[in-house]
Order: sequence, then structure tokens, then C-alpha cells
Amino acid sequence: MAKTDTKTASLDRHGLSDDQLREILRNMLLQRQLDNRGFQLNRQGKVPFALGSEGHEALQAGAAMAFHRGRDVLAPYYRDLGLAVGIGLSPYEIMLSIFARAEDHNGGRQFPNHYSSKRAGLMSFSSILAAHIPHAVGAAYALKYRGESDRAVLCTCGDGTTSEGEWHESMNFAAIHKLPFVMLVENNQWAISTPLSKQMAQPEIWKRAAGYGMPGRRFNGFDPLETYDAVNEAMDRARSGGGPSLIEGTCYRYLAHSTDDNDMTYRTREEVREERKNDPVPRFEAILIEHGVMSAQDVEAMRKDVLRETNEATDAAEAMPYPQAADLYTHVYEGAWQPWQ
Amino acid sequence: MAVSSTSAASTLMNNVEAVRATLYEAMKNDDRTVILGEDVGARGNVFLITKDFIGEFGERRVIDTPIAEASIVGIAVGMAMEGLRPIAEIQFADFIYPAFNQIVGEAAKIRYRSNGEYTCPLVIRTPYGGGVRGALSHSVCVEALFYHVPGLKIVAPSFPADVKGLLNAAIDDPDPVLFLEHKKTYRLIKGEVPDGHYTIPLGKANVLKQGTQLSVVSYGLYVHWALEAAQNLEAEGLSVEVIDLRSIRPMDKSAILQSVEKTRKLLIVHEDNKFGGIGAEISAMVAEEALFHLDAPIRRLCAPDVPAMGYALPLEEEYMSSPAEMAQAMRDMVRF
Amino acid sequence: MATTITMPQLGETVTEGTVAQWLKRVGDSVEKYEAFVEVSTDKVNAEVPSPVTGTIREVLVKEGETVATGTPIAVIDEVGAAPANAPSAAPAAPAVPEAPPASAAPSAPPAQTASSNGARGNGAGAAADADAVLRGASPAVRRLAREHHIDIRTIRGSGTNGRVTADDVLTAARMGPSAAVGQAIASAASPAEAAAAPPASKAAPPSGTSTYGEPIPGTIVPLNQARRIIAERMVESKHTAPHAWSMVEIDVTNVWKWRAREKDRFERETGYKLTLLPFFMRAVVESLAAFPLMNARFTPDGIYVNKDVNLGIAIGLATNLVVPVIKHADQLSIKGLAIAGGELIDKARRGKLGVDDLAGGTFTVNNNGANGSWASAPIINGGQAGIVTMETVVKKPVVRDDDSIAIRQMMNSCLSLDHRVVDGYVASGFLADLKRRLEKMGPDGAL
Amino acid sequence: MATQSKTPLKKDEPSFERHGLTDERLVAMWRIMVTHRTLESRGFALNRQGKIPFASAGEGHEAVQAGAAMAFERGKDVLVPYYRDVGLALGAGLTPYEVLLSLFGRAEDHSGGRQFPHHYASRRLGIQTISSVIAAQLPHAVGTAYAMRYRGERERAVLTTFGDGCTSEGEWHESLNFAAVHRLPVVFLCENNEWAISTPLTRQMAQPDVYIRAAGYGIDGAAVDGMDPIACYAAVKRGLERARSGEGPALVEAKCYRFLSHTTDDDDRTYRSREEVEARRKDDPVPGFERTLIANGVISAEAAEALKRSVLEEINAATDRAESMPYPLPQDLFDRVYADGWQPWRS
Repeated sequence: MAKTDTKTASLDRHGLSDDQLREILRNMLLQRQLDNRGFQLNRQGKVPFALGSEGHEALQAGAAMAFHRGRDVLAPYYRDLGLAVGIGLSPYEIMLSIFARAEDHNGGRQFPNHYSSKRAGLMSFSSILAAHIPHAVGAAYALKYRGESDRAVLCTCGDGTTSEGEWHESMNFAAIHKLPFVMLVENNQWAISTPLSKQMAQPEIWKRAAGYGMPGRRFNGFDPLETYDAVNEAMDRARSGGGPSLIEGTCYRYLAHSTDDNDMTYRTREEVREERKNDPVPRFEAILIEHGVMSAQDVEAMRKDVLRETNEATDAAEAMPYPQAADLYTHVYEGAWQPWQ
Repeated sequence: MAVSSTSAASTLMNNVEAVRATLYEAMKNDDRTVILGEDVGARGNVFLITKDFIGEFGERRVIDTPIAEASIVGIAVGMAMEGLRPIAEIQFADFIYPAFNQIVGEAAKIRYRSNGEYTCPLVIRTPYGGGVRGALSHSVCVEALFYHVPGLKIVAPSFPADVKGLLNAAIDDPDPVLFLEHKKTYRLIKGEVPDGHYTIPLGKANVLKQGTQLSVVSYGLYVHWALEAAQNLEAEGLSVEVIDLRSIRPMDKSAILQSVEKTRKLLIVHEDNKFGGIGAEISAMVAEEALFHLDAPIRRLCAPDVPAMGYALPLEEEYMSSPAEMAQAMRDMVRF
Repeated sequence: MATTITMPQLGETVTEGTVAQWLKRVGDSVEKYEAFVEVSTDKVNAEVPSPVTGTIREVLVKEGETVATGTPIAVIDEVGAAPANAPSAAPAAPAVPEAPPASAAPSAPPAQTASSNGARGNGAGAAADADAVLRGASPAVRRLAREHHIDIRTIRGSGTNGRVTADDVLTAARMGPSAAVGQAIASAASPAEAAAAPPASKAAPPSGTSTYGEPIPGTIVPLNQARRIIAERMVESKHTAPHAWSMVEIDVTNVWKWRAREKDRFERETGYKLTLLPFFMRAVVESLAAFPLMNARFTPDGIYVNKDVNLGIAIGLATNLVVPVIKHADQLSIKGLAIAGGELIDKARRGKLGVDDLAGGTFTVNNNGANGSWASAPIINGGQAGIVTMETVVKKPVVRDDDSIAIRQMMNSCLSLDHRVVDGYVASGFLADLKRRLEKMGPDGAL
Repeated sequence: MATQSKTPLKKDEPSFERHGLTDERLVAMWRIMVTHRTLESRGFALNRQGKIPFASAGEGHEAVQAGAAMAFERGKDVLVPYYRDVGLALGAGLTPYEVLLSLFGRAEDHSGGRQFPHHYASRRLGIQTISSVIAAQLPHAVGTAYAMRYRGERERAVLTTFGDGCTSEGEWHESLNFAAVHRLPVVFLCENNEWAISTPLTRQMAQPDVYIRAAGYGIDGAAVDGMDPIACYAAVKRGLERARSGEGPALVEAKCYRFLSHTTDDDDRTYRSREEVEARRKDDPVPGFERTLIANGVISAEAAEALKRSVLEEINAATDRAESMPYPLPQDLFDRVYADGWQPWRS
């Protein structure tokens, strides 16, 4: 769990411009706002389900900044709202997913936050943990096979997923073939109710890198800039033929796993309150203000703008129609789908 | 129904409470019993079925596993081979596929491949089924993927009292049992559950409603809907018999045949998709055993042949049948 | 405008929720997305944010109270509702977003076409299966027909599109002869009604079961129209016409031989089977000529003696009986009677009898023998003077006039008569005449 | 947390640190190796004679298996092997006759002639039944260890084995991770023979050492010369003792080599050169350990010859006896599907 001192926070921009820094903050604010909106809509009985990613904002905004739009491929998991927005999905698209409307990328078939967008280079994935990692490795293999040396695959998962056999199989394969693949673990300490201590016997996932013969690195996932640096380094190495990396960003899951979960059954308010002290969003606001990248008023205006955008996206998406019953039968196979021919 | 019941009294509970009460009893009565699965500990399972178990029975017997389904089942197989009575939980049936080899290739073959020297008394519990807005990965029916497998037993109760009796039987069973619990019935279905220990033998169906004009065979959530439809049809003067299979493998052949030979018509209703589903086996069996009693083609009312129900409500509704749809099918069959 | 807030479904399998605490009281103002109530379920505890900005008008559920998801829990008076919010203003079913007009589509035709494309293995799909099957009888029907020696083609189906059901077969097997007469009454008494009867029985009750189907103990088997008419006519005939009964034993050995010699050629030439019936009918019409009062009917004004001899034949069918009539039977030879009878029986089995076929009978013949009956007391077809039966033919040792004993083929013939029209004297004369004529027939001669 | 006890991998001369093994036990260990080797070639011979359809081969694994077997405590520990563990099975108490019953698929075989050759199971000896599915046995080993720990059977531990190819399986990872989280009494012994059928180690993993993965799980890891039976004995013994004393699992990697094809159905000429195989034959542990024992005066050359002869005679007799035994009956096919009869339909 990343401890960081808010007061004397330094600003190592790792070559990022003021605009990029502001973009990172806006992404963080937007992610939090959209996250909350999902929970709110559920509590209003308007959507049956929503997932939260509060606490992942810095990690995802920083990682998104290292992603080359239109070139790289993202294979995320279901807690990556910020990454999705960071690589180009609009709040409206997020809301379509939450409302399961016909216009949604998946035509309202998938759970919320299970995005897919060829345009954005975002691979489709299921709710099954680690099932997407072999896919990501396969995609990386394809990139290498076609000699697309300027492209790499960014794949994310939580700490719990590292226990899956497919995680291991994928890491090993990526290493053997030196694939342009970056395994970014968003270690938020909790797999629904299972703490990291019950997930693995030693707490540092990055240490497994050596066993596969690939570089590993651990970084503070509450710091978007350190995150950017770690992800950027790994992606650059992948793009330049340096092979895969296993990088681990530490953060914390502030909300329950989902709207179906009550985290107070397995962890204490105190623990969460303690972690809230390191909340990356206000922390990064403070840093940008402290270093004159933005004024307090600028931040306030940005927050208002984000809320407006979220409200508009919510209303617009809600007003869209559901898919039709007939849509259940489409895209089963190419062409006719009856089992009897 | 209740065999060897030690008490006449009963308690009203829903299916979650019935599973919970039965597991609790099993943990209390036999310290060889351990429960392992994702989030079964402090969280008490995502449906709160094992709530507070870890406090009472401790972490050695209520094991929060890493997210690794193949090893959840595989480790339980090892425990069973070495004399424990593990109850493995797959959090959602949709997550069971990584464990497919451990269930089909290992658990179901331990006794056979060791020529009886090793056995695998193991219960694998998993919530399945739709109607809960579970989308592609929280609503599948998996029974047809497993009912082809000799060495494995499959149970799918629908009523709290059956849940208790059959789960007790599954736990006592000397062979691996896949115990399917329908999510939608978890809190929707309430019923009186006899107190005390009792078992319901696997492979015994339950005739929920007598009828003379049509036999309806089902299991899981649809049993309740089929029953509702059949009862409503009484008003139209239609006499429909409803059979709850309760266990899918072994399956109660005589109950099905007796009913079909009486009514001469068979409608099979299940939530799983039709092609290669449980209904296919029942149809084949009845065609083999009772063809000359049939006065109408056997009919199966099942899910369409698509990979899953969608998340959006219309997609789920289109995938699932409804009591009204079932009633119409029953009318058509009786009038045929 | 007012917005009703319902208990949200907080969790996949949750069906109810408990109001843990009201964070706002009646009259309090609330912002959109501001929490106003805390709800707890057995899965989660959650603060519910308001869908609108406004003031709490009503609180419908007390703290600690548990209600099903979707139950209204509060009403909020909305202020300055933005149009975009309008859809969400109406009460929301739990977990179901308000359906804006366009999203009503799921229940629209596309859905139907989709689900009725056979994919579900129901609806149109099954209907198609049915059509194929209706071309043949079901396995159960075939089995039952075989077991009861019944020709399925002679049964009128009560199932969909006239399909012969297993119950139809069982009914046909169970049909008693006496019903024939009842139906005969139904048919003959009033041509119109009689003609209506068979179609009526074709239109079986919606349940699809035959009225004559296996009776369920403790239940009422509903009447179809044919049954009702038969019942009425039976009662009417029994009440209005005082029945008298008589029986003779007839030696039909020679007729039998004659028939045996002729039947193959006859069937070859005409396509109809040659039974004992036409010989019997021939004898009957000759006796009716000799005893015209037997071919009459009772009226308040007196006894009307019919000009023509129109002979009714009772024919049992699966679901009912019909009594088609051979007009001017007295003008037909045995062969003619055989053909005319054959045609009518054929028509009856194909359900092709018309009003004319059923109307105008003056006397009725009922062939019980087929069913092995040895004696019966038929009920007179209302409006006629009598009805005569052919019972089963059995070989018996018989003492001849010369006291010799011979094995002969004997048949009983029973007569019911309307005692208002004739007395026993005439009736026994008629029977004796019938007996003499039959015993004179054969073993040689032309049909 | 992970302590790497690196045993020096000497290729020239096998080490002769006895690690407390008496002369008798050293000879017993070598006898296992000789019996193992003889049975391996017997399996191939019977196959080439057309007497049995199949045999898999463990030549080159004699040292690691004999060494591990000496560390295995019969009647207490549980062995969860894989299909190349003839030597381990013998060391755990299985007789050559039982091995040959398995090769011939006779009714008397532990699996009643159901299983492939070398898929042994014996409750008496604590050898668990396995399938041919790579890594499927590892969760079983972990579950077994959990059962021991759960019942507080402190003096017991589980020894489970696998090849280098197995380490790529998800269940391998899941098993090590779970065993680590619960500190279970289980030793994972990797018999790294550098070949997974035709796949060389370089295509199996990006770096050559299996044991260093132990660190990623927070368990003890060690590598030993798999051609040195004493070194293997020491490493496995250490692992099992740590396990029994509650110090949790260990990952032991024994570097050996597969001299023969994968099975009688495989021809290794298609994927590796004779030169490579011949070069590695120089390290053949069976004659190697014989030399060591003679050189160190543990056994005389004559006694060694006598031992080899007696082993051969024993195996010849066992072969004839096993071959003369009947096959299972057709109706045996229906036995033991369930405890209570096998029909899926109930009436």
C-alpha cells in the first residue's frame, strides 16, 4: 500500500508538458465522476450493476498517457474505466455501456465496463479473470509476427488474477517469444474480499518476473507520473524488440468490489479511511497547483466541466433505446446460426 | 420425500438459507468437511451462503482460495483422495471452465482409473442460471457440458427442502457430485424445510402436480414457472402433470415413463439451450422406451441456440422462457 | 411534477430491501444524486441518491420496514425538471431503466419474428412438426388401433385438424351398440338436427379430448351436441312410445352358404363386401310389404302408413352413431341393397353423409351381431313403428321337423315395436314372416 | 524469504558426500537404479517384440528417482508421481512384478489393466493414482498435503514430481502458489530432463532454471545435479524434512537428461541429434554411480556384477509371470464407475 507524503510532493514530469499534466488530472477527475455515477444510477434502480475503480485513477491516467493511440493495443480488465477513457472512449460510450443500450459497442450484451472498441484498439474481454491475458499475448505475437515494430500490447489485471493458471502460462509464453507485451498489474490489495496475503505468500508480484526471464518493476500507483514513467519504459522496450515486462503498480480499492458487494463484511472502515489519506486525486490536484501548472480556480472549473460532461453523457445515454429482442440472434456465427443444417 | 427425518418440525427458509443451513450442519457434524473457494471466508461467499463460517470453523476449514478454479477443484480432489470431505465452490458456474479437466478428466475418473483403490467423495457447488441480469458471464447453465460424463453425478434442486435433502445426500455420496444452485431461486423461492438431518436419494424425481393430459419435465428455476403455468391451466380445464427431476445424473427414468405412459404427451422445459441439452437425452430415452405410448411429438421448450443471454433486458427476456410461453406450449400439446 | 421512488434492486439475486434510515424527512429538499435514504439488503447497505432535484412529499415506507424491490418508498416533488430527465420521472421498475419510446421496441414484431423462427423449438417451429405428423397417426394411435382391431381410417379424429387421437381410438373401441339407436333417433327424428350432429361431434371440446375418452373418476365428462341430442331423443322415444319386445330364432345356414359362395365375386365386381345385412334387409322389406302397419307411425290424428319403405341402417362410428337411410329399399334386390348399404356405410366412415342420406327413415335395421350380441332390446327410432336387430350368428344343434338333429347356423332377431301402432299379434306375425323368408333364402339363386 | 541452497553442479565426478547413507543403503539405492534401468529396456524390448503396445522411458532419471526414493519415508509420506517415475515407484516399494503387470495391462494390475503403463497407484505404498494429463496431479498433491496439515500429521509430507514441460502449466503455478500461501508439507521435485517430448527447454521457458521461480512464490528453491543420486537424496531429504517440520513447501530442480525417446511411439531422431545424446551418455548415472561405489569401496566389482545378474533374473522371472497372468474380463469394463452401480438412469 503506497504511502506518500502529500506535503513535499516533488514534480518529476518525466518529459510531460503542462497540457499533458492537465490532461492526466482531467482523466482522473472524469474517471472518479463516472465511477460514482455508475453507483448512483444503481442505487436509483436505473442500472442493475456497476463496478468501481476509485483509487485506480492515478495508475490508469498515467498508464493511458504512455499508450500510443491508433498504434498500441489495450487488453484491459473490468476495472479500467480510466484507461478506457484515457485512450479515447467518450463518457457517452461509458454510459451506453452502463445503461446497456443498443448503441453500446457490445450492443448491450456485456456487463458494464466490459468495453471493446476496434477504433480505440481496445480488445473485447469477459468477466472471467485472466482469460484475456492469453489473448493479449496472442495479439502481441501477431504484432511481432507481422514485424510491426512500433506497436505493443498493454495488458492489465488485478492482483487476484496473478493466481490464475492462464496468467502464468501467458507470462511464460510471452517471455519465451520475447513478445511486445507489457503486463501491468494494478495491485489494489483486494480481490473482492480476499486480501493479498491470502492471494500469495510474498506480497511483491513483480518478483515473479525473474522466474520467467523478463524485467520486473514495482511503482507507486498513486503517483500518475511515476506510473507513466514505468509504463512508458516498459512499452518502449516492448516496441523496440526488448521483449515483455511485468510491472506492478500499488494502489487501493476505495469502493466495494461492485454495487453487489458490501466491503464492510471483510474489511474495516478504519482501513479504508487510512488509505483515503493517500487518495491520488486531491493529491495530484495539490501537486499541480503547488507547482503552478494550474490554479485552484482552474481545478474547480475543470471539476465543474467534468460533472457537466458526465451529466450530459448520462442523460443522452439513458434516452437511447435498448437493443431489440431480435438482436439476440445476431453475430452467433457469420451467417446462419441454426445447429441443424 | 424426506428420508430418515429425525424431526417433524420445520422452518421457513429460502434457497440460500437452505444451502447455508445444510453446509453449516455438515461442518458441525463432520470435521473432515472443509469448504474451499473464492471469497467463501470473511465475505462469506458472494451470496453470503458461508457467512460467519470462518469465524466459527476457522480458516483451516473455510479456505479463501486464490483465483484459480482448476486448482480449487484439483486440490479438493486431492483432499478427497486422502480422506477429507471437501466441498469446493466455483463462485459462478460461468467460471468453471478452467476446472473442466479437473472435474471431467480427474474427479470423475479417480475411482475408475485406480480400479476402486482411490475414490473421490467430493461436492462441487456452483450457482448457475439466468434471469438475474447476469449477462454472458454470470448466467450460464453448465449441466449439459457435464451430464455426458460417467463418474460424475449432477443435482439441480429447486425447493429449499430439496436443497437440504439433496445436498446432504451429495455430501454423503461416495462419488463426485456437481451441485447446481439456481441463482434466481436463491432468494425468490421460500419454503418449509424439515428440521434435523435427512437425505433425499439422488436420482429420484418429484411429481409436483398430477395431471392426465400432458407430462411436463423440468428442473431448476423453470420447475417453478412450469408449475405456475400448469396450475393456471386448470382454469381452462387442462390437466397437466409437472415433474421436477431434481437430479440430472442419475435421472429418474421410471417417474418420466410412468407419467408419459399415462398422459401420452411429453414436454421438456429447460433453461439451458436446446441442442444437445438434457432434454435431448430425455427425448431419446422416451423414444426408445415409450414410443408406442406417445400420442404427440415430444417437444422441448428450451433456450435458443445462441452462446448466452445478453445483459440488456430484452436480450435476457428473449433468451429465457416465461410462464406464459410455457402455458402456451402446454395448451398446444394438450390440444394436439 | 411528482416522482415516485421505488425500492431499488441492490444486487443480482436480491428481491427485497429494508429502509435502514431516512436521510431526508418530508418537506426536506433534495438535490439530484444527493442521498436521501439508506437501504439495507442481505447483500449490501447503500445510500440511495435522488433521481431528481426537489422536495420530499411523501415517505411511504417506515424505517426498519422491508419491502419487495420495485415497491414505491417515497414521492418527491420535482422542481425544474430538465426534459432529458423526464423519462426517469415515472416510477421505475427495479433494475430496469425507464424505457424511452424507442426502447419499447423489444416487444415489437422483430422480437416475434426472431423467436418464431424455430430457434426456440416452439411456436411456428413445433407447428411445422405437427403438420408433418398429422399425415399419419401417432405411434400410440397405431398401437391402440392394433390392440382393438380397429381401422384408424374409420375413425373421425377429434384432434387438431381432425387428427385421430389415442382417445378417439379408445372411444371407438368402447362404443356400445345401443348408442347406435340413440344416434339413429338423433339423425332421423329431425333431419336438420341429425345432420348437425356429426359435425357437432367433429367440433370436439377445446380440451381436445373425446367426450367418450377415459372418464376420470370424480370428474364430469362434458356433453357434446351429438351426445345431448341422443340423450333427448332416447328419453323422448321411451316416454312417448310404449315399447314392446319380441324375438325369433332364425336358421340362416342356407343364406350363409349362399353369401359364402357369392361374396368374393361380389366384392370383385362391386368393390363392396357382401355381408348378411342385405339378405336380412331384403327379407325385412318383403315382410314390411306383407305387414304395412309395421311401416307406419303414430300421429294424434291416427296411424299414418308410409307409402315408401325407407330402411335405416345404424352404423357405429368412433365418436357417435349415424343412421343413414336406403330410400325405396323395397325396390332393390339383395345386390342393390348390398351396394346401396355399402355406399352409405362408406360415406358414413368418411364422414361424408349429407342431410338427405340421414332423412326420411320409416323402419330401422340394427346389425348387433357384429359385436357378438345374442339378444338386445333396442329403442325405437322416434316416429317409426319398430326396429329390428340382427344378433350374432352361432352354430347350434337343432332338432329338425323330422326329429333329426343337425348343426345349423342360427341367428336371433329382436323387434321393439310401438304398442300404440301395433299389437303383439301383428308384431309376431311380422317376425314369423321375416323368419320364414330368411330360411327360404339360398343356398342357390341370383342376388 | 526464498533461500537458494545451491548444490554445486559437478559434471566430472559424482560427489561422494554420503549424507549419512550407510553402505547398505548406498547399495540399495544403486539396486533401485539398476532395476529401473533394466525394467526400462525390458519395456522397450517387449514393445519391439509386439508383446505390449506401449512403454514410456525414464533412462537418465535413475539417479534422481533413486535418490528421492531414499528420502521418501514409506508408510508415512505420500508420493504423487508422474508417468516417468518407475524408479521412484520401485523405491517406494513397488515390485518389478507389479511394474510388469502394468506394462502387460493384466487384471492383477493395480488399475485392473485400465491405465497406461507406469501409471501406478498403491494405497498400501502411498502412491497416488495419476492420469497422463500434465500437471493435473499437482493440485492433488497440494490437497493431500492440506489434509495432512489439517489433521496435524506432523511426521508426514507429500513428494510430487514432474518434468520441465509441466512447469508451463497453469495448474503448476496454481499449485505452488496455494501450497506457498498455506505453507503446506509438500516437495515439488522437477525432473528437468531438458526435453518435453520434442520441445527443448529453450522453447519451454525463457530462462533455464526452474528453481528460481520459487522466489516468486516465497518458498524454498534448490537445484541439484540429477545425475548424482546422493545429491538428489540430500536435496529431497532436506525439502521433506522442512515440510514435515512445518517450514512449508520446497521446489527442488534435478537437472538430468532423457536418454531414450519419450515413449516407444516416439522417435527422437526427428528432433535431436545423436551427437547430443551420445555426449550426454557420458554422464549416464547408472555405470557412473557403480564406478563411484566401487572406487569408494562400498561394493566390489564382483558383487556389483552379481547384483546386476540377480536383478536381471528377478525381472526375467517377473516378466514371465506377469505375461502368464490373465487379462481383465470384458465385464470388468463396467466396474467401479460409481460406488453403487453405474447406470445414469434410475428406475
